Amino acid sequence: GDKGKEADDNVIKIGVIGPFTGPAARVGEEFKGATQMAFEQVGYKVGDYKIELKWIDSESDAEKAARAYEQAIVKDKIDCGFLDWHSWVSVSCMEVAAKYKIPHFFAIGGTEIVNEKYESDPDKYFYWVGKGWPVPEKLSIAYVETLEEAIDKGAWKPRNKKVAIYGVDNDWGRGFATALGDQFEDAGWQVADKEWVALGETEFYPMLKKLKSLDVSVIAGTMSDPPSVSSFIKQSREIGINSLIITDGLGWVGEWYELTGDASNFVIDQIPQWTTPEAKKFSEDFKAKYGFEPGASSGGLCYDLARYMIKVLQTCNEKYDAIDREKLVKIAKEEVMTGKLTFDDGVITKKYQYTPETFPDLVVDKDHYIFPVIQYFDGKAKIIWPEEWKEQDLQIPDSMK
Amino acid sequence: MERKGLVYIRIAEFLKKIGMSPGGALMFVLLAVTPLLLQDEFWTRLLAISLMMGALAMSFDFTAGFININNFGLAAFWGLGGYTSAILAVKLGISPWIGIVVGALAAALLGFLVGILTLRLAGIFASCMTWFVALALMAVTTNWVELTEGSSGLSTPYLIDTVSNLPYFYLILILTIGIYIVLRLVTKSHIGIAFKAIGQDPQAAAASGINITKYKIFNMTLSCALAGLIGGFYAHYVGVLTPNVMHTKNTIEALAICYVGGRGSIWGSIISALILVPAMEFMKGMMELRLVLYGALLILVMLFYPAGLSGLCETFYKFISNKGLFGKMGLLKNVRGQGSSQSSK
Amino acid sequence: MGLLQTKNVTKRFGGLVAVKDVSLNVEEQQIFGLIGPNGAGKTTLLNSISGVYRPEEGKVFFSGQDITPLSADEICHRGIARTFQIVHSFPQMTVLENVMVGAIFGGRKDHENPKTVAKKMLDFVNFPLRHDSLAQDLNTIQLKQLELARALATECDLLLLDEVAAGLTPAELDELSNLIRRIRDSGVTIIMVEHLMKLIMGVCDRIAVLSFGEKIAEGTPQEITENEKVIEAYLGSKAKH
Amino acid sequence: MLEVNNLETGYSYLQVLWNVSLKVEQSEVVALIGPNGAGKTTILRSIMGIVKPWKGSVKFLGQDITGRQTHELAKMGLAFVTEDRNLFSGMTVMENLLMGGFTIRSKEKFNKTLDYVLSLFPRLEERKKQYAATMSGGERQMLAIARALMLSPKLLILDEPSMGLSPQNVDIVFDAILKLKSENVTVMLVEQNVNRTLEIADRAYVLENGSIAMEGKGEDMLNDEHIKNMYLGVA
Amino acid sequence: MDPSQLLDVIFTGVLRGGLYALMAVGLSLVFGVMNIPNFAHGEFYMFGAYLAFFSYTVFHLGPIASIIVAVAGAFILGVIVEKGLFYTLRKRSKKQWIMNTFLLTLGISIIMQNGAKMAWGATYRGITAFWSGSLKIGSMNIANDRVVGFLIAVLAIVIFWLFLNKTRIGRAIRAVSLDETGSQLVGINLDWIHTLTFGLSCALAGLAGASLLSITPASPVMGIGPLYKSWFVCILVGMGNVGASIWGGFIVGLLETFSYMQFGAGWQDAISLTIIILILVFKPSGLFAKKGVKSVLE
Ligand SMILES: Nc1ncnc2c1ncn2[C@@H]1O[C@H](COP(=O)(O)OP(=O)(O)OP(=O)(O)O)[C@@H](O)[C@H]1O
Ligand SMILES: Nc1ncnc2c1ncn2[C@@H]1O[C@H](COP(=O)(O)OP(=O)(O)OP(=O)(O)O)[C@@H](O)[C@H]1O
Ligand SMILES: [Mg+2]
Ligand SMILES: [Mg+2]
Repeated sequence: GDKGKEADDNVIKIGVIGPFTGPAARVGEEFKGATQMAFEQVGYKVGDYKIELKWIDSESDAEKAARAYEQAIVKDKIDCGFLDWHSWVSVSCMEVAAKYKIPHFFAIGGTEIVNEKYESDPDKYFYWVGKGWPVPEKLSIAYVETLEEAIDKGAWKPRNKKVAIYGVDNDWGRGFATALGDQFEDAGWQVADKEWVALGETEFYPMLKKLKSLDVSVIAGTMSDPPSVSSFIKQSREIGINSLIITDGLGWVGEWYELTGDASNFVIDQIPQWTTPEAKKFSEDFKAKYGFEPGASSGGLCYDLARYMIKVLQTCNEKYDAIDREKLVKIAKEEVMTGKLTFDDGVITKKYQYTPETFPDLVVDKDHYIFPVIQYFDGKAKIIWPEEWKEQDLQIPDSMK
Repeated sequence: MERKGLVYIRIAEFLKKIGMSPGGALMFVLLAVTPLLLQDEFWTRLLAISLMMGALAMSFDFTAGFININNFGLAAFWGLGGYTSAILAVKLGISPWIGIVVGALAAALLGFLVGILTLRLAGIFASCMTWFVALALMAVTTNWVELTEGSSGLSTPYLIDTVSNLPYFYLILILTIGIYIVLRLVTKSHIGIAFKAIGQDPQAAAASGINITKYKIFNMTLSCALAGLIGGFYAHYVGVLTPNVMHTKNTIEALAICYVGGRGSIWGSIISALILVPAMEFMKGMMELRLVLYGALLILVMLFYPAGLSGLCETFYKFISNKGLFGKMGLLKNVRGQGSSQSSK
Repeated sequence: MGLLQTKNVTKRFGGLVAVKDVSLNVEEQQIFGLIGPNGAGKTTLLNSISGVYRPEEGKVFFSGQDITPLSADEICHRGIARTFQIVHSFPQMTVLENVMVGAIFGGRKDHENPKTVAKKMLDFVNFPLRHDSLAQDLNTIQLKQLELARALATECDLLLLDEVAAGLTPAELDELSNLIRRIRDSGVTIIMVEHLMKLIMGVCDRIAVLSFGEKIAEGTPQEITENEKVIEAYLGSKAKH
Repeated sequence: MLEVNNLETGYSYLQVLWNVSLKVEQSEVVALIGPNGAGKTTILRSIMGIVKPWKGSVKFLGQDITGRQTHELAKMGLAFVTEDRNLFSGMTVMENLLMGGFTIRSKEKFNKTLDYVLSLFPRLEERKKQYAATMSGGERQMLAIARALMLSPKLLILDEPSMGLSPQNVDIVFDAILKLKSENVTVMLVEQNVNRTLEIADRAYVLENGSIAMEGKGEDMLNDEHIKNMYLGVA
Repeated sequence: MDPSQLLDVIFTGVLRGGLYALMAVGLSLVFGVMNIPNFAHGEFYMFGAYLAFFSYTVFHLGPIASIIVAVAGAFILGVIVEKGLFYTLRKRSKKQWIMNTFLLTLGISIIMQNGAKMAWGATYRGITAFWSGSLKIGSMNIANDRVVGFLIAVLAIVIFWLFLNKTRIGRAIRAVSLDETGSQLVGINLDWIHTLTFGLSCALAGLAGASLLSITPASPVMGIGPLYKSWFVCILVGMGNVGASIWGGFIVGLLETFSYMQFGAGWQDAISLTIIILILVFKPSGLFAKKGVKSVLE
């Protein structure tokens, strides 16, 4: 039905899905802050249209999210959807979007299961317009490249080519770490061990002792929650781990350095950085406004995607002189998916672009969507890859030389 | 007039036979037409989910309110039913309709085992045993990635190929009514008396000739089977399953619904689900405050009216009937009177 | 051979031998008294007969069949009912329902309507209150009556009574002895544990005396009162009966 | 010493006691008899503050103690042995006695009381280390009385102390009460063993249906026709 | 598993067990004395962590002072909760007490978790270390905080054990756990003991949260894990048995560490739970339960 248009004609309602309460509420808070900051910049206005944001609380639960989404569509009569977190939320909300033919832009639920669902019926699930986060393996390749480059250049002579993989035990951690392991293997490394860690685990002595005894050169993986990640880093130092440590996502949360202290020195991460002046400004503004530091890949990425969203609205307004649900679907089809409408003003990465080949994923490469690989020293991140952003070479701790 | 009265009595008698009071039947009829009147997908979905939670709370009540074991692991049986059905559909291509039944059987089997495990345990120990089994099951579901896709989630086929919520609503409505009737019939029969006797004093129950083992295991098995059945519905309604469905917080939701509804009544669970689930939905805008209020509600119920909604209704009914209000409506009193004395057992 | 026989029953709790090598033979339609000092093992013996405990050694025969390995509910089905020293009831059920439990689950399959049986039994024990009062509102004596009615409702052949008389006034005791005789006259064999000599001596056909788990004497009331061992171990020199 | 005036009380909506007044004087043994459910225990409970009186007052040593909390009364010297014994079943005999002396702060006094109590009940001395839970009914009753005596009470209230005891143990209990009497301990006693109770009681009250039906000297009562019929049974 | 590894496992298990024991002691105590299965125990742990965090970072108190503030704060909150809720319920009705109070604690837990989220946000509040540096023990370096945390736990447990066993009030607490009327009759103020007990239990939880702040930063949901673990312990050894829950803490700690090492981190819950379930099957009222004897301490 065409109920969406009975309301005020000059108001565009955007439903923003996020885990505003529940275990991932922290991410939800960043979503909220960053989205608001983006829309404040345009005064909640695109052309003659006023923008209204509707917060859709997923509570990190597939069913509750779908129900909330349905409510936003039926009751609040949103014109389009935006964002989300957790792949399972994506999967259940995709169905709702398809059912009501509501375009939903740039959801962050990134893992394979979302792609699978999309590919099972691209026409039906097209309304899930593009993922804001590509499948993990597309991103993680950068780590292997970084290390291989360093080895090639002689910056590092590893004592062996053994790697241990670890990951937080959820869709993200498993997807990412498995992909990373495969990439290491493809590059000729031996994966000596794989460890899955419960969300919120803070006790790593046994695991780290095991890794230490395996004598690997690299320990690589991801953990998404700050208590785990900070404990992991601290304890690996206490144990005296003599390997390079890759901890994807250490910098995801603003306060990481307060939690880990100098134990995080030499840790490698791949994360959007507050590199550019605009990025730094955003981070500072955010902190001033909401009282806590945003993480680059939740708050920061969300900020970029929100501005991309605004650009979509603006383009729609320019092209059709009107914004509504159907026109947004058209724009999605004609402009976003084709790669015509890109966003290259981001604070996190260079260029957000989709092509029919990559869709629903973004184009991931050095010129588009890529996060720099960095190494931490005294709470500061130094970019060590890619070449053109590089601030310094990969550093190896004395004990490993 | 006479004829009408007779018909009414006939209907009431039939309803009584299947364990329902006229009021209850009326309520279900009203529920059935509500979505048709509202014509609103959101409401339909909300009602479907409320019914589902109500049904889950009923199967919780079946153990908690009768044999006095609070099945803290209920969500895991719910999830087990869902996962079994989903895995059968995804890996073997078996129709979800069959899968749901198999899921219920799987949950029944585990329920049977847990029933055996809890045999020698009482009170909080039995509850914890079910809880531990549930946590272990959840851990296995999370870690057996080859089978369950672990926490990435398992994408499940839909039960009915439709975009509308209406068929699902009617399906869960039928399931709920079915579960309600089964549970009421069982608990009103001699078996129900055996359950209550076991729950209140196992030693005296055994001395009176009740085979505790048989009844306890039967209770757990049936309750878990029903939870598994509802789990199957859930899995093919939502379209994705993660091990999170087995999380204790889902048990707690069912438990809270059951307690607010009043233990040992079965019907209290449905009523309270139909109030609590929508209420929580509409308070969503209040963010955390909503959950704070939820907690406060639990506390208030426990402090001031631990018998819950059904207890409240019963007190109210007793009050009214003592005042003789129903006396003037002779017929009504007769039928209702029987219904209520049944439900107080 | 009597209705119930225990053969060398021994029950231990850890190091403590609560019942030691006790053999009894209870004839049909007998009122059999079991007395002994506190802690002598009377309750434990009743528990071993009724299936609450399984004796470590020895066997229990009922109507000639070995019932030692049976569980409490199976023993109840065979026709042994009991009351508890510390009363057990179903507090959230009504009086009638309490007794009905016995009638439904304890009785033979072809009994009459459980409700009728229950009502009959409540009247039989002269239960004083309304049948729809909740068990949790009863006092100890009423609970004991309730328990007795529930036990009788199972249509048992053998009834085990554990200190049903405790706390009764003499007048009430007379009533109780009449009741016990009436039960016996209805065809039920009774084993009763009691400390009140007046009652025991008055109604019992035969009495066994336990002390520290062992049977020290058995005989008619007359023989028991005169037994030196019993006087020493139990009755006390001041006993005046 | 203890004075109960016009006491009325009950449980939730059920009134059990109507206008009950009674008195216990220093060094007296006062018995309270009556049929089951008459409300004897309820009187004791209201004296001890376990049940709150609805009406009327309770005075102890001249102080109004109506509605005071139980533990305060214990400190004032009122010891109560309940029908249910209320022992600390997970503690040993010794620990139970130790808890009985909870209000005694002086070690010396405590030891003296303990010796006295153990001399009264030598059986407990033998069983010092046994858990209360594993003791038989008679042993538990002894322990309960002993624990109450550890308070060095000014008034000892006993609720059916001989219930469930073997004749020998009943003798022990009544001997103990006699001994207490000879040592001028004030005792208030509820018993079903009317005969023996009236033999040792200085005065007795008869409670019927929640009100006092009779009052008098112990010996007088023994010869009363009503009492004979109702409570002594046909001899 | 080679000997040195075994030693590590034992070491880690013991360190971990200290925390579990500390939490379980409080949980067990409240159940033993007041018959309350406290589902909000983890929230007092969380509360302690927040208090320590604010004392340390905002008010710049020293580590010990911060921990003391946390313990005192958790104690006071516990007292308020007891007086406000459990006391009220007890005066109203004691029917179905265990299950009703369970739901009550559930409500408290939901309120505290979400209240903390409202008050302090979902941000993690942690510190790098109270006492930086680490201690070398054998082949292992163990962070000072961990060692001190463990020592605090052991010390607290020992002091608490002595308190329960050797002091008058401690014995009164035990007596109340066994028979309420009986304790009143010997002159124990029941209400006072109940409030004290609940307060102490909360204080122990607060102590755990505070002393481990550098390992687990404060956040609204941080209490769930420790809550579950302390439940495992209590059920394993027998609910309400304070003395045994100390051993239970170490048993569960070791069990987990062992299955962690043998089967990988993900399986530790499944394995250790299975073992606990098996133990319960053979010892239904817990490892250390004595038949027919309910005891807070043995
Ligand atoms: N479950 C048990 N565990 C350990 N000991 C027990 C148990 N049950 C009974 N006992 C012990 O066994 C002995 C016999 O107890 P029993 O209850 O049979 O005595 P009784 O003759 O019935 O005494 P009373 O007349 O006081 O009721 C006592 O010493 C008692 O402490
Ligand atoms: N906790 C209670 N709740 C409700 N009613 C009670 C309670 N305790 C006792 N009653 C009722 O109060 C009345 C008086 O009981 P009470 O126990 O005082 O009698 P008693 O004279 O001590 O009898 P007995 O000789 O059996 O001990 C009884 O009718 C009883 O049913
Ligand atoms: Mg006995
Ligand atoms: Mg009494």
